[in-house]
Amino acid sequence: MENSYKERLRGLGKYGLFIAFFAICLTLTFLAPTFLTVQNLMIIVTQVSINALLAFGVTFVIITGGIDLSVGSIVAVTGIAAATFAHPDTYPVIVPIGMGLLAGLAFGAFNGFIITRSKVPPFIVTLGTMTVGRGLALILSKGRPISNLSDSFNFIGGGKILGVPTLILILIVTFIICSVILRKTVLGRYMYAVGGNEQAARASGIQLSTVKMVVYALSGGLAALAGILLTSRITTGQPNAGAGFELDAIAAAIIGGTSTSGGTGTMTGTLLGALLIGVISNGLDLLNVTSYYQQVVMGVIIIGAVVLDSLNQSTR
Amino acid sequence: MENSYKERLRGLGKYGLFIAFFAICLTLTFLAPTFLTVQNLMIIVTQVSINALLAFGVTFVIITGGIDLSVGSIVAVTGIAAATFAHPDTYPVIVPIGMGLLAGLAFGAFNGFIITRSKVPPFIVTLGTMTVGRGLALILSKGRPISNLSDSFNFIGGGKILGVPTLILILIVTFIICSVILRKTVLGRYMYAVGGNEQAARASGIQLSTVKMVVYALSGGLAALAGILLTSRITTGQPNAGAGFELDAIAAAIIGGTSTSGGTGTMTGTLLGALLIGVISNGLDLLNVTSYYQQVVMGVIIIGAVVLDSLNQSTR
Amino acid sequence: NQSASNEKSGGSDGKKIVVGATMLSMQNEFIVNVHDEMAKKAEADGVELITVDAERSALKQVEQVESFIAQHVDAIIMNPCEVEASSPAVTKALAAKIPIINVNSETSTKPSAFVGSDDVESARIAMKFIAEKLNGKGNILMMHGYMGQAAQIKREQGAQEILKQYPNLKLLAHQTAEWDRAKGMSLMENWIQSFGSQINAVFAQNDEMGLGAVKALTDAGLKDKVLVVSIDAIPDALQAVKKGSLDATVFQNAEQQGAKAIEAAVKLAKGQPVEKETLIPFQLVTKQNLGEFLKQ
Amino acid sequence: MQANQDYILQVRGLTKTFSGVKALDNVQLAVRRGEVHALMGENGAGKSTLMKILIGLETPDSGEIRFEGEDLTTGHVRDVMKKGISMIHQEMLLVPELTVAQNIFLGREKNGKLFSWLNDRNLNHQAAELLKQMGVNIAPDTPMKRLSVAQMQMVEIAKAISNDAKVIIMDEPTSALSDKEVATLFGIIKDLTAKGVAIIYISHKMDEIFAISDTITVLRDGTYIGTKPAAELDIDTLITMMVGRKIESLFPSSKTERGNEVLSVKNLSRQGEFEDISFSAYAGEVLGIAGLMGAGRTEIARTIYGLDKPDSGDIYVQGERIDIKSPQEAIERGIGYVSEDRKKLGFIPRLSVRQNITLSSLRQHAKGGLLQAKSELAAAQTVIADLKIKAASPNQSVVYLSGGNQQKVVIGKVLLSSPSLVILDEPTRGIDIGAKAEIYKLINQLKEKGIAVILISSELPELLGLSDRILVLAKGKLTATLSTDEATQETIMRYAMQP
Ligand SMILES: Nc1ncnc2c1ncn2[C@@H]1O[C@H](COP(=O)(O)OP(=O)(O)OP(=O)(O)O)[C@@H](O)[C@H]1O
Ligand SMILES: Nc1ncnc2c1ncn2[C@@H]1O[C@H](COP(=O)(O)OP(=O)(O)OP(=O)(O)O)[C@@H](O)[C@H]1O
Ligand SMILES: [Mg+2]
Ligand SMILES: [Mg+2]
Repeated sequence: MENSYKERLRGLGKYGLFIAFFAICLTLTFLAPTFLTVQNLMIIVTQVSINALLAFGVTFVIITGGIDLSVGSIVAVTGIAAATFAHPDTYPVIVPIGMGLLAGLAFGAFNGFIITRSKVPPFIVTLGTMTVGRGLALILSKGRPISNLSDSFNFIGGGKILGVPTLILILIVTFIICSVILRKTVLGRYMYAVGGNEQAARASGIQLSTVKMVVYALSGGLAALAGILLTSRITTGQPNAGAGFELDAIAAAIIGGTSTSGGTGTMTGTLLGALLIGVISNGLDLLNVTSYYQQVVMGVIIIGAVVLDSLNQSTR
Repeated sequence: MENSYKERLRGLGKYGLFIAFFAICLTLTFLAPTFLTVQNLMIIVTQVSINALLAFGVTFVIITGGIDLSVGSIVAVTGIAAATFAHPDTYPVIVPIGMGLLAGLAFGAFNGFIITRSKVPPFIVTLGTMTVGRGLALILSKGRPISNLSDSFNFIGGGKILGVPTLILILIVTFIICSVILRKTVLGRYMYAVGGNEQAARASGIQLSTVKMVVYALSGGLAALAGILLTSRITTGQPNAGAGFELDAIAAAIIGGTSTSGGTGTMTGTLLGALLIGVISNGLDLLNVTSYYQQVVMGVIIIGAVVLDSLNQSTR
Repeated sequence: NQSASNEKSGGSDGKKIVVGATMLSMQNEFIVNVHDEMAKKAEADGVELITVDAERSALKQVEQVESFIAQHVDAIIMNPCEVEASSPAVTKALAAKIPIINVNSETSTKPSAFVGSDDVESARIAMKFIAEKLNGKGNILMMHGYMGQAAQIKREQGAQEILKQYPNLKLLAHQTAEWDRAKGMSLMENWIQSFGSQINAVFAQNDEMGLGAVKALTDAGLKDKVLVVSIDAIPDALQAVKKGSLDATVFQNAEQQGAKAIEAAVKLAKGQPVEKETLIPFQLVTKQNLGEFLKQ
Repeated sequence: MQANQDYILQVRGLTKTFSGVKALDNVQLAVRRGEVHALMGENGAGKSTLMKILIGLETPDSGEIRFEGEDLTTGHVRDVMKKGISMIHQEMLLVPELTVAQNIFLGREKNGKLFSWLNDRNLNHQAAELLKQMGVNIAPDTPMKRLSVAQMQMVEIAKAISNDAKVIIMDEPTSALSDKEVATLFGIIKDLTAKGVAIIYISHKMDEIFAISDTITVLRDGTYIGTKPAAELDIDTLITMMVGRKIESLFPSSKTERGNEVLSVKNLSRQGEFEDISFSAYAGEVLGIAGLMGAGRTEIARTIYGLDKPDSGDIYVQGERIDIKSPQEAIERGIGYVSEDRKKLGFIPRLSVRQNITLSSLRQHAKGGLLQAKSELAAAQTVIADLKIKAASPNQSVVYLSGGNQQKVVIGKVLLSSPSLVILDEPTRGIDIGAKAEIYKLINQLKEKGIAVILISSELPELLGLSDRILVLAKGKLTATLSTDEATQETIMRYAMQP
């Protein structure tokens, strides 16, 4: 079916971004001999995975027309929650994972609750809970990292299965689940509807508050997953983990074509956005660009890639 | 005139927020004996002023339906630009001020240029220039603070005139100017129109690109003013000054009733938003709340204040 | 408000002394340790300690000192964010005739008293260790803290001083990991890709980044071949030194810094004389002398 | 209230207040099975509000709703729709990012259970079937945002009738349709009523009302005026019930001398929209443009006004060849445009009536960039008085005005920019009969003032009643230029349907 093929391509996101992405990769391959090695590519994906997980959650939220600034703090809270129960010879590894995920879901659901019950804009609600969350993480950890975690816990985010880092496997599975939710379930459809035209969604009998609650809880849950994996990867629960992650996650989503006004966006786009950021960052390190210039180059390339993407769209 | 009186009240912003603000002030007056002293109130306003200046600029931008994440970096760039020319016995004080403002206006105009010429969302453009700006500040300063500034320069943000800190005076003047721009000029009206319905504004003969360019340049200029004052106040140009300021500024605007979807907002609301944040932060210090709990309380009060405000609006 | 200030100001006439403290960042483990020692000592001496967190912002710090002045505290302890930018706070406190003590690091304006150590020295110690271990020859990588911050600038300065003395030590690359363990780990992973077996040593400007580097090197199976040294001697770092994964860290004495700062504040509040400068030396921590630090 | 078995839906004592303003005051309504029940009233009479309460989108302050004997007073949209009421919304509540099929079945996929699988192929299939039955040619997987207003309206209709409802509320379903689709809709309505479905029909087009309704209920300013069988009413009585006074003649004749050429368009083309269009508009003349939906009339207007760029061709204003790159330039050249989509291109919802009216001429009320409040207010008040705009105050927000009054605000804005040419694109869409008469009067006044008027309309009586010349478009091509004597509904339709 010609149409569904076209649609799938459109679903895949944006030619322009793909082109920009591959252009950057190609350039790096020429400039840095180690760029295009299996090992380096695995490292990039590993490094990208935490941001990508956050960005998936944020994509759900932005598609419904909301925003979630609290994800960075959720990373910290859930990391601390998990680390607290992850000391060797205390609980089985499922307990810290469960506690972390629970904390994240609860945090996200709380965001959703306030947003749906009051008329306060999501920006303010999640900015508030971002601050609250950071404070909670510091209180729970007394401002100190929680280390000495069990090997089984450290394996989740730091291990390898058949030579592939667990982070990559988890990223792939989560990506597929999130894609499916968005594209193949009623819930996903309703996210687009709520973000595309809230009044129309309401008039069609969609329960706005339920959809929003679920979406913020999902974002919290994914941030918790990211928090657990980060904690496991660096083998410490840190109260200041995830600071500033929210901006990176939102950036990945928007670079990937999710519109801040809601109603559009795909997981593939978001993944691509996250990979773009990761590739640039890795490439700049490989090319040994000095820190000051790294920031300039990073900013320029990101704007450039999105400009290219938008040019491409307008000529289509 | 009954009508214009009502309008003025509406212009003044939001009863609910006023009530919340005064409730908090009243509580603090009872809890902390030093809260309601002329000296402390002056300190609060002084402390609020930098954020308020940024928030004024951001308010312009958000009213037109945009966003500006680069203001924090502009603070750094312009601070460095000013400090470079502010050593004693080199240039008259007007030179560093002029250079700083020029740098800020240029930076903002560049934001506006990219945003109007490409279809890239302002979030990405200003996130990109935020990174670029930070890099520039580091490059220009070689990563080191620039100190040894002239007394006349240090007076701008650190002096007092008739016992009143210069920052307060500058804040008041800027507030009045920004209010007038927004409420009493053609430009201000166009900002509301562009943010309220961009297509209709265009069809009404408004040049979207001009309005946007001006708005981002204004935001850059105000950030430059903030950067110069900050530099003068701490008597040093710092490459990492202003990090994270963008979120505080946006928060002040949104707490003050500016809608992220554009088309609404007042300078009075924004000022009140900035003052609210400042009062809470000062009050928590006076009450000796430990820093971890401060964050929690801060988040809760801000959400609470805005919830109260929104309840108030819905019953009206 | 005259009465309010009278109530509080009389340290000598038996009323409780109030000390305001503004700390660089309460999210930094070492600073938290210094602060805890201050709190312990304050408790023991019957001093009321008001602590605020400057969150690494010099502007905020200046504002916090202004607030302390408005509250008429008896003495101020400042853990400066920046050499220059935190200086106005000192000037303001002195102008308000409130003694101000800098703890841990300096400002360009001289305070009433200084208790702490010189960050440049810590990096010299760390780099010197590397140079000696490598016999003055090899390839080094350096991880910076957040660019432009005082600690980053000074630690870089100390490291560069030593590097100049050893012409055969080559700085392969240096890059910021923003004091963060995860970022340090990612940076190290990328470096391993470009430099691989060329790397002989890594100097990280704090333990967090150092531990990140250790993790990345261990995962890549390179730890045995690469020396990693960092600064601060946080508990995790000491554990790593014990395990042998971190080769050395530099110990800064939080207990002494905290306690001595309170001591100075109390004396100054009472109008008694104090030492203008109390320098607390850094110590290199390796597997050999680990014992004394693990106890502390 | 006794449940009367004849009535499927009964409403009594319904009152609704919006921020102190009574939109509905003790209103009643009783709808029989299988009838077409027209709800009439001026703009702002409260028709849509009443319907939104029925469907569960607004909660009434007091009153009672009974549906098949059951209490539905505080029903939720979802439950109400399940019980068997559906609604075509006046504002066309559709999600632009979703496809046609996805919009049609939105909220009803798998009974709205969030965690169930979608089957878009199935949805597309069902939608295709439905659209074919309706005689509408739209691919079900087209994204909504690619559709023209008329096509969207057909989708909105499809959405409402796909619900197997017992009562279908149609709130101005034909406002964006041309005669052909209106006929299609009427066919659908006949089939539905034959099956016993009741239709509540709201429209400002009198001929439609008399063509299909069985019963007519009239509201005025939020109060109930009366219910009568359609057969017992004639147009004048109905208008008197609605407006409270008589309207003399809708199309007062107005003869003026045709002045000089204001606009001339030569060989204008835009890929896929229109081709090789040439015509002139003269001062003191109303030039009508007729055509079916999708004929490209709006696109020509947009191009002249600088909203779109032509691919080729020339535009002359007052004899001078010019390149209009933006609406701003068009306004400077004396061209005004009232869009067919007032929500999208007409007004700024959050600004007040005054601020909207003066938006295009704001610089005239400013000195050195500073607004002169008095001069601005005076200008706005003049327009409000001249156009008889019903607003609580000039400072009232436009969103709360009725559609007709919003339209007048947009026209007022264009007139204040003192144009020598005004393009009116469907200027009476969704506007009540009283307001229509006023707008017609206004058009004649413009003409008498020596302004050139281009009138694009799908209502042929309107075109015939007002125009001095009529252009007919078919599929983007100019097929005829008719004088008043030549133009009849039949000739126009003949040229409009030309291949
Ligand atoms: N959400 C709202 N807030 C305030 N006032 C409202 C709101 N919705 C409607 N109104 C007011 O209620 C009144 C009735 O409006 P309604 O939309 O029901 O009129 P209508 O009869 O459908 O008019 P039209 O024929 O123009 O569609 C109007 O005065 C309108 O301004
Ligand atoms: N956004 C769009 N994308 C693609 N095609 C469009 C779009 N808008 C309109 N069209 C198509 O352009 C053609 C003309 O549009 P339109 O229906 O507005 O013409 P019109 O003559 O003004 O008719 P009317 O005003 O009666 O609806 C139609 O075929 C329509 O489907
Ligand atoms: Mg209506
Ligand atoms: Mg049209």
